[in-house]
Amino acid sequence: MDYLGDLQAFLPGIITAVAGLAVITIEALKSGHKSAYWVTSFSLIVALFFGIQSLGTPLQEAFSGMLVHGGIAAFGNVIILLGTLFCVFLSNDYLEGIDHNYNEVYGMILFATSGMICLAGANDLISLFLGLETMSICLYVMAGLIKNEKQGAEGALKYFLLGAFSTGFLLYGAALLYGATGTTSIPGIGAAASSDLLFLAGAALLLIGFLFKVSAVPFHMWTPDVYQATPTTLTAYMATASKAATFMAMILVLSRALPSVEGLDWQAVLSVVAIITMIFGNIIALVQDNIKRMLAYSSIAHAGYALVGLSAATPEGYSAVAFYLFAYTIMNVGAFGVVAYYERNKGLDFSDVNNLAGLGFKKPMMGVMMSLFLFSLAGIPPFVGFVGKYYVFAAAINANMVPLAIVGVLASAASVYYYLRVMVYLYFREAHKETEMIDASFLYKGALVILALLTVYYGIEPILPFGGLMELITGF
Amino acid sequence: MNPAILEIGPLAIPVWAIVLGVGMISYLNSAAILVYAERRIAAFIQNRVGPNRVGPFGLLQPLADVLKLLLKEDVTPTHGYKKLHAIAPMIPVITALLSVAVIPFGAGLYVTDINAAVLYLLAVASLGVYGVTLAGWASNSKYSLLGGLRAAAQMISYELPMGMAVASVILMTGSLSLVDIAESQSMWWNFFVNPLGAVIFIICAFAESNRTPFDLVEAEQELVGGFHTEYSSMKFGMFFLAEYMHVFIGSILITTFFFGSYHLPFADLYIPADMNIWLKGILDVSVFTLKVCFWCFVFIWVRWTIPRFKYNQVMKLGWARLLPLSIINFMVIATIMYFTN
Amino acid sequence: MLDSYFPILILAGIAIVLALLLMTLSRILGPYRPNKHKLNPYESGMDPVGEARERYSISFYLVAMEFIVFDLEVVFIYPWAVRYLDLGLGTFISMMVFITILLIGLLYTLKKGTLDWDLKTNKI
Amino acid sequence: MLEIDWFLGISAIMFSIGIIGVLIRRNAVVIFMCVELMLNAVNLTLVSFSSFHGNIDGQIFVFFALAVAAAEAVVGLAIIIAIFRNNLTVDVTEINLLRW
Amino acid sequence: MIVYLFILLAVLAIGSALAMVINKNVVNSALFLVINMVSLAGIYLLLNAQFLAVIQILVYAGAIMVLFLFVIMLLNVEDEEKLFDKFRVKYFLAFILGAAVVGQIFYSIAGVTDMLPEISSNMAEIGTVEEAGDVLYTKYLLPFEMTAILLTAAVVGALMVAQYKIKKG
Repeated sequence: MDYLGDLQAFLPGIITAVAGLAVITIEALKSGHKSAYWVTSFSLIVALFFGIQSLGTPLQEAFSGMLVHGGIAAFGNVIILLGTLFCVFLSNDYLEGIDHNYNEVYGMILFATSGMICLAGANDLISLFLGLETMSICLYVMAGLIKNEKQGAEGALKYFLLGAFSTGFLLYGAALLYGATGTTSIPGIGAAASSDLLFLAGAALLLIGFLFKVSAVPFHMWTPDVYQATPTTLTAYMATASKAATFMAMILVLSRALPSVEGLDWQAVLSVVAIITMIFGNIIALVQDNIKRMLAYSSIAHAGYALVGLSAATPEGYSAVAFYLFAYTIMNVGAFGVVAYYERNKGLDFSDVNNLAGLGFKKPMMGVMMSLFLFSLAGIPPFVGFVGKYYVFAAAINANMVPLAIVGVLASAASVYYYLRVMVYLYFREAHKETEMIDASFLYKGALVILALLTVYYGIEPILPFGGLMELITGF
Repeated sequence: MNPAILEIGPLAIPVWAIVLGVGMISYLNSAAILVYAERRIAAFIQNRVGPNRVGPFGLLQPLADVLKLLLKEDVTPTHGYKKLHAIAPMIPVITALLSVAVIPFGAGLYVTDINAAVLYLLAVASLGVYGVTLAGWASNSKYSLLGGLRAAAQMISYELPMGMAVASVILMTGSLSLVDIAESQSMWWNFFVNPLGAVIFIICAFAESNRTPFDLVEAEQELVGGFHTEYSSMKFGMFFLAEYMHVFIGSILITTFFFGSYHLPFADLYIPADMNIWLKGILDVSVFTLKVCFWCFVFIWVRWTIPRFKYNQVMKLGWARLLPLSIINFMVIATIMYFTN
Repeated sequence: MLDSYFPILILAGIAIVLALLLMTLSRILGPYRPNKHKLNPYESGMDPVGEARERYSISFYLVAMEFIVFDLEVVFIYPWAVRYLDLGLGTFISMMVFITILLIGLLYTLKKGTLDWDLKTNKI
Repeated sequence: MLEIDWFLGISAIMFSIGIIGVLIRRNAVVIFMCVELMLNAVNLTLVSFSSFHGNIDGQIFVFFALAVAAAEAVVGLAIIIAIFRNNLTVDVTEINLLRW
Repeated sequence: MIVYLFILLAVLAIGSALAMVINKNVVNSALFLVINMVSLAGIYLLLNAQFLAVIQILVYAGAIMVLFLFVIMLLNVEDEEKLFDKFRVKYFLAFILGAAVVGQIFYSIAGVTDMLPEISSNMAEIGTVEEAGDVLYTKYLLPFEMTAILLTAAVVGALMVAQYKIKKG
């Protein structure tokens, strides 16, 4: 075995895992020591550096076929690490503000990231399963972080029970696929694919497991409660990095393990799920007063848009999904970051949209930032959200799935209402009570500004003359 | 299953059946003998006489004990779960008996040789935890429940260093079969090459049997009788039986893993390979029995000389000392073995 | 292969029968004259106070949790211990890494008061 | 002799019993035990396929599934303890969970 | 002989699974699950997976279920008074779903039984410790190390969730 090559292939994952262990050791020896946070940020930056460096290398196998690296998997790593890095920046201040700044949280984030990297590059059902579970278990813990209040533990229990339930389905699916083909390797399954019922049942159960993890509609019921119960910046982490990792794994599985065999029409299934998800997510989001629940339903809807790209099942569609995940990660982390800032202020419950009234002018920078991210989430040009949606719908149309694209565009248009509603409250309503607003720290603001810049930059990048990100992705 | 067949005249009896029968009888009798031995030795240590009324030298005392237990009233406390209360004492006896299957008593004298015998022993031992936990739960008494939980926590805590100590033996044998482990000690006993592992294993065997200095479960001053406070009659007798069977098994395992099983020290040097099979069998079994008797004696000796620990001391010893120590011992031996081969 | 497990089956059968036998013997031979005070749970001669099934320190849970982890470690170590001499340096190092990671977890839990039965944070 | 569909049949029935248990029981601990039952059923499927295909991958998969089940048990029961501390119950209908 | 053994174990497994689901008492449920796991270990033996059979007992019955029992006893979880007190849509849906899964899987299995091979003849060697050791640390190195991370994360996380944190400052 080529151990050095394997280490290099999984380098970002190894760096995060080792950093996680270091954080745990620091916490064990010196409880509450600040260095844990710096170790976390530094390791994530280093891992991101290596991740970016491996962009553009061809897709290769490592760890005797357990893992792929390079290609689209490398891009997945970059998205995950980017999302994680910004979440960590935002978390430090936010958790300090709500008195929950435990070092273990960083350890959990790092372990989860390591699991995500394993998941996003999984080339075997076993490594896929372990990566997914490492990620999920850390997320269950994060959901239960605020445990001295009822809500936190409830959210965690709900997330956990349903998550474990869906794990059963995913595992059963994997078992049946193994039974039908005699191998657990994803390309091996693709090569031995047949249209017998065992294979189809396995594929169906595996998809159910995946759809649960990305909170597509029939399997979404945990999302709003969990997102509401979790500390906001960690919600951002849950909503972006974990979804990105799961979608990346889905891309790898769908494109390589489930080729178009007769009788297995997962494209149709996925497009139906995508339609329901988009419609349902957007409609429920319209009536939400709690801004975190609103963002939760919006993230369900966004999973629907990404599923549109997946159901196109073309290389173009897969690259569109990858780009969409990138776009979604930066704008959603940003949006949650601003919400977290508002929420930290005591006096009023700022997760209620009514209480945001008039805050836009009071803290102009945060107001602008919030509007920018929400515009982007709504898919209004010239922000990155628009570009992402454009690619996804274009891929659907090119794959002769015009109705799907139309539903997507309509749903997206409907979503403008609830995003704008927040802005209306921010700018066009009178504040009913004067409250003191704290100042965000320099790092917090800096992270949000960088996210905003990225949102704008990648929104206009496709029309810039030099090579864009999308060309890079399609090159894989 | 041991393939060997013993032919006595017209009869052809498979060896495994004989070993099984003899092994089981000696397991069951061991308890009776140990009860008597314990009383006599305790009396000797404490400068008393001990039981000497029933039969010559009080030898029939265990029989009288059993008879007494059988004739006592069987009481289940109110609000206790009757069925669980009855099932609980059976579990430790059954699990104790199950371990007889994989132990070699002499060259070729074993019931069966399975591939994962060591893990089988650990698995069977880990099932024994249910007996004490359920006994505590079903009794509906504060002392019982706390005693049961304590006993269970203590048993699982000491299973780990035990497992790691055995792992360091497996490093040298390269097999999980007890027959192979016994056979590999014909020259060097494992105690000579791995003394730290042996010491850890012995301490864990003491703790697993829940006897002084580790008898926190029934620390009389705190918990009355521990998990069997509410037990009487033969139900209590079965816990009693299981305790002595655990002492016996502990001695057997110490002997098998670390003290050469049925081999004399450096047996290869002076035991001829072509020894008469009957002679060899008798030699093996008597060597084995002697070693086991010695370790049983040590168990009793320790019980009557060393005072009891505190509960948190016991747990700390298990988790913070023995477990890391056994793991480091394992790693060191693995490293030495790896780089000398 | 199944043959070698056959004696264990027999043994289990005998053990269960034996245990049941002892149980029934005492049922038959012993007297049975229950009364209210005899059936009360023991509490040093007093009438029992409160519920027996109280709630205790979660240290019991924490110990069992660490036990699971190291039980799995043992399970993963045994096949390695059987084969490691034939498998090369990479395998050797990877097992050492595995053990070290779990030891860090153990260090953490011990430092956080797993074994401290009276710790305030360990109350339910 | 034994045929594979017998084993798969048992496994499927156990899996369904697990599903039904998750859906009808109200005690969070029991619901979790039903999930463990489901995982067990899957393990049986994996082992029987492994046995019939004659390769060990399925058994190794069970190994890791065991480890995952252990980790899930550890975290899940910790969450149940936390929720019990807040609500003094583990009845999911009283915690307003699982609104289907 | 083997067939009778199989039937015995299968009945035991399914019966204990059912009993676990319909028993009101939580401790009894847990014990039925233990019985289920032990009988599954027996079925593994019939499939020649001897190493896994022992592991199943050691890890599931000997460790995981002990943890369950501990938690049940520590929390003193009460019985569910009414399990089937009145007809609920939920129960109906649950049975429909369960039956659907069974039916679907039976259907898929029935469709392929002819294509699947007989029990492999080299299986007796495959289920041993040595075979597992050969692949576990070479081919499956990455999942193996991930397991360590997973377990450590689980321990740290569980400790964090289970302990009552006293607020800082």
